Amino acid sequence: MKPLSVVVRTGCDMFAWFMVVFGTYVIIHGDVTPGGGFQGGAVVATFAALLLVAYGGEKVLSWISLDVYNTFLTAGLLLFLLFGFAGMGTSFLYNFLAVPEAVVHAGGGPAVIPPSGTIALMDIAVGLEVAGGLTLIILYMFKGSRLEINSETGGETGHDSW
Amino acid sequence: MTVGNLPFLVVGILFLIGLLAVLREKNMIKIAIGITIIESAVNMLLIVLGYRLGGDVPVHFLKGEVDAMVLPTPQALTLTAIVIALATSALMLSVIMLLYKHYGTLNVDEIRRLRG
Amino acid sequence: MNWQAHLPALLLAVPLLGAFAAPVFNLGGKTLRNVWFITVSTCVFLVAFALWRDVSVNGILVYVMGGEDFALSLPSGMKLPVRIILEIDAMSAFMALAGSITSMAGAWFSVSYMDRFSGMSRFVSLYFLLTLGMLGMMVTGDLFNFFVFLEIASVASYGLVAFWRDKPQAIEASFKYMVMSQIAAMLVLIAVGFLYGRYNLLNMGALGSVMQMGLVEKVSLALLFSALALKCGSFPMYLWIPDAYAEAPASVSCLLVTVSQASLYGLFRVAFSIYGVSLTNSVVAWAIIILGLISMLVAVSMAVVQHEVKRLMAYHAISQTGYMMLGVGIGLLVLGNPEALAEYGFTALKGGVFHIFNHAMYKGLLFLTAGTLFYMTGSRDLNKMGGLIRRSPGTAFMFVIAAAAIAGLPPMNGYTSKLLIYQSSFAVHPFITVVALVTSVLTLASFVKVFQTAFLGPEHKALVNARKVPSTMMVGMGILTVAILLLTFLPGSALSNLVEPAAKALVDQAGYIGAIMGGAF
Amino acid sequence: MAALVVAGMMFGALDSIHPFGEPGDIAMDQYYIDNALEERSSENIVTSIVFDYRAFDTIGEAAVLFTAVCSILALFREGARKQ
Repeated sequence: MKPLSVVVRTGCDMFAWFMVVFGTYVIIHGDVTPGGGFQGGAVVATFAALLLVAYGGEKVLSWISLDVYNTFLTAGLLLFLLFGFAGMGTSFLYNFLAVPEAVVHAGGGPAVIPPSGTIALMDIAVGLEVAGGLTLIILYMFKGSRLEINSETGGETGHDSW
Repeated sequence: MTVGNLPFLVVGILFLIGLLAVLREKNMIKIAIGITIIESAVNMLLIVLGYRLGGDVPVHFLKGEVDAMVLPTPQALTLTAIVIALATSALMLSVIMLLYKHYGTLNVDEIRRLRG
Repeated sequence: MNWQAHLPALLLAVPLLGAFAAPVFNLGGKTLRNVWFITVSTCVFLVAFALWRDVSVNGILVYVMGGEDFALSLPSGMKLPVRIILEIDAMSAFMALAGSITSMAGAWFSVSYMDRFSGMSRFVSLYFLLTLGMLGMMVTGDLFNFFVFLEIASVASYGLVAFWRDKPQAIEASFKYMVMSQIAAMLVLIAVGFLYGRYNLLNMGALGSVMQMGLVEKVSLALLFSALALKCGSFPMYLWIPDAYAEAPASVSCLLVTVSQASLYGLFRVAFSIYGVSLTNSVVAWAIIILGLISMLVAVSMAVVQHEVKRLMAYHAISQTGYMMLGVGIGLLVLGNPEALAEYGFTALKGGVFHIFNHAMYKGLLFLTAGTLFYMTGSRDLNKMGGLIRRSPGTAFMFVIAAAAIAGLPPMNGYTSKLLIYQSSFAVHPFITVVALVTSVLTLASFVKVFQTAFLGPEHKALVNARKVPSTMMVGMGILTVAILLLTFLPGSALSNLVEPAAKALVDQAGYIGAIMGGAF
Repeated sequence: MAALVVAGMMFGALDSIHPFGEPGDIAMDQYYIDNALEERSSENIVTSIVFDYRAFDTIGEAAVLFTAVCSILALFREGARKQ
C-alpha cells in the first residue's frame, strides 16, 4: 500500500489526534452527555484507521506497538470485572460508589469520583477495552491480508500431517 | 397496515431485503452485507418500538420543556446489539478473507470441499 | 459475606475471569497457562456442583444482578422486575452440571491435544467464553440476556471451529455455521423485540405471568422455535452440524454438543415457562415430536454410510437430539392434561431430560475418543485405521463404554433413558416407538462398524509409528467415563435426585413465575 | 406461496405490536425515567441502564467483542511453521 497524497496525509494527521481527544471526552462524560464507553472507544479507534488509510499499514505497524493495545484490551476488561466483583458485598455488579442525587445537591457539586459511581468508572474501562479491541481488529485484518497460507507445507492443520 | 405504522413496515421490508440477499446471492461479501442489513433491520425495530410521539431525549439536562421521554431501554438494547453486530461482521469478513486466500474465489458455489 | 448466596453470579463470573485473565497468565509461559486452564475449569465444575446441591435443597434460586438485595426480584413499589435476574431452578442447575463436566473434561483433554499449535492463549480465552455462553444461556432469566449469551457462545464457536485455519475445510465450516447461526440469532432478537414491544418486559418469568396468545405472540413463538431448533441442530437445518463438529478440535466438539443442548434448553424454557399453559393447541408439541422423529431417522441413516469418524459421530449427535425432542415433546403435548401427564407424560419428560445428560456425557466421550484416534493415527478416515486396541487399550475400553451407552444396550445409562421414552411414546402412538427402536438398532450397527474397523483387525501398515496417548488426554476421557459409569450403576439414585427434580421444574410454570413475581402472581 | 404466508404473518405481527409512537404499557421504562437520576445520579438514563440496571448485558457485550478480537487474532496468528 503506497501512502496517499500529501493533502490526505496532512488531513489525517490533524484529525487522528483530534479524534483521540474527542473520543476521550465522549468516554469520560458518558454518564452526563449522550455517548459512553462504546461510542467513545470506537471514536478513539479511528486513530489507527485514519493513519492506516493515509500512510499504509507497513508504516503504521512500525509506529504503533500492538502490545499497547493488547494491554488496553485486557486492562479494560479486567477493570470492568473488578468493579463487578467489588460490588459483591451486596450483589455482583452492584453500584457501590453511587451517591443519591439528594446527597450530591446537599453536599455541593461532584467530587473526584463522579456521583454516578461505577457507571462512570465502567465507562472508562469499557472505553479502554473497545479502543484497544477495535484497533487490534483493524491492524490484524491488515496483517492478515499479508499473511501467507500454505496448507501443503504444514502449518496449523490439526493432527493431519505429523 | 395503517399509515401511522409505516416505520414498522420499513423494518419488515429491510429484513426481507437482507434475507433475500443471504439466500440468493452467490458472492460471499454480498452475503455478509445481507446479514448486516438484517442486523440493521432488527436494530431499527428496537428503536421504533421505543419511540413516543413528542418524546424527548432520555438525558435529564438536555430534554426540553416536554414531560415525556422516549423509552430508554430499547436504546440500551440497541447499543448492545450494535456492538454484537459489529463484532460478528468483523469476524465474518476475516473468515471471508481467509476463504479467499484458500480458494482464490468469492463464489460460494466454487467453495465446496465439505459434502454429505 | 455469605459466599454461598453468590453462587449463581460466581458460576458466570469465574469463566469470565478465566477468559479475561488468560492473556495475563500466558505471559508466564506454557505451564502457568495450562495450570490456569485446568484450575478455572475445575472451579467452574465445583461451583456448578455446589449450585446444584443448593438448588436441590433450597428450591429455585433468584439472583438480581446489581440489586440492593440479590434475592429481592421486585424493587419496592414495583410489580415488575427492572433488573437482570438469574433464575436457577432444578432444570437449569441440571444443565449447568452437565455443561461444566464436559467443559472440564475438554479442558484436560486440550492441554496435550492442542499442545503443538500456536495461538494457545487465544484458544484458552475462547474456550472459557464458549463455556460462559453455554452456562449463561442455561441460568439466565432474562430474554435479552439469553440472546447476549447465545451470541457469546456462537461467536466463540465460530473462532474455535476455524482454529486450524490452514485447513480450508475448517474455515468453510465456520463460514457456513456463521451465516446460519447469525440469522437464527437475529430471529431470536426480533422475537425478543416483539415481546418487549407488546408487554414492556424482558424477564421470562414476568412475561410468562402476563402472556396472552395473540398474533404477535404466535409469530414470536414461531421465530424463537425455528431459530433455536436451527441452533440445536434439528431436522430441516442440521447441515451445519456435521461440518462444524467434524472440523473443530475434538475438545471443542465435545463442548459444542452441550452448547447445542443449551439451545435445546432455551427452546424448552420458552415452550414450558414463558408460553406454558397458554399453548392451548398442540401444534408446537407435535412440531417438536415430528421434527425429533425425522431428525432421528434421517441423521442416523446418513451416519451409517460415513467413514470419517468425527463426521459419523456428528450425525449421531443430531439423531440423539431427536430423542430428547421426542421425550420432552410428549411431555409438552399433555401439559394441560394432568391425568395423561401423570400416566405417561411425566415419564417421557424424565426420559428426555435424562437423555440430555447422558448424551452430553457419552457423545462428549465419543468425540474425545475420535480426537484421540486422530491424534494417534494422523487421519480421521476409518479406512486408514485398524488394530488400535493393541496400541491403546484404555481408549478402546472407553470407546466401548460410550458406544454401548449411545446404542442403548442394557445396563448402560443410555438404555435407562431410552426405555423411559419407549414406554411413554407407545401410549401416544406405537409408530413413534417403532421409529425410535429402528434408530437405536441402526446406531448400534454403526458403532459396531466403527469399533471393528478402528480397534480390531490387523494393524494398518501406515500405523507403525502411531503416537502414544498422553496422560492428560486419558484424564479428560476418564472424567466422562466415570460420569457414565456412575449414571449406569446408580440409575435409581440418578433418576430420583438428578432427573426428577429437573423434569418437575420444567413443568412447574407457576413455580418459575412465582419465584420472580412473589405474591403478585 | 409459503414464503408469502410467512411474510404476511410477519407484517401482520409487526403491525399489531402497538401503534407507532404510542407504546401501551411502559411500567419498566417509566421506572428508569423516574428513578435513574435519584438512585444513581447519572443524567444520562441510557448510560445508567447500560452500566447499572442492565450491566450484566454490558459485560456480556464486552465479552462478545473480546471474543471477536480473540477469534480474529487466532485466525491471523503468525503460526509456528513446521520445520
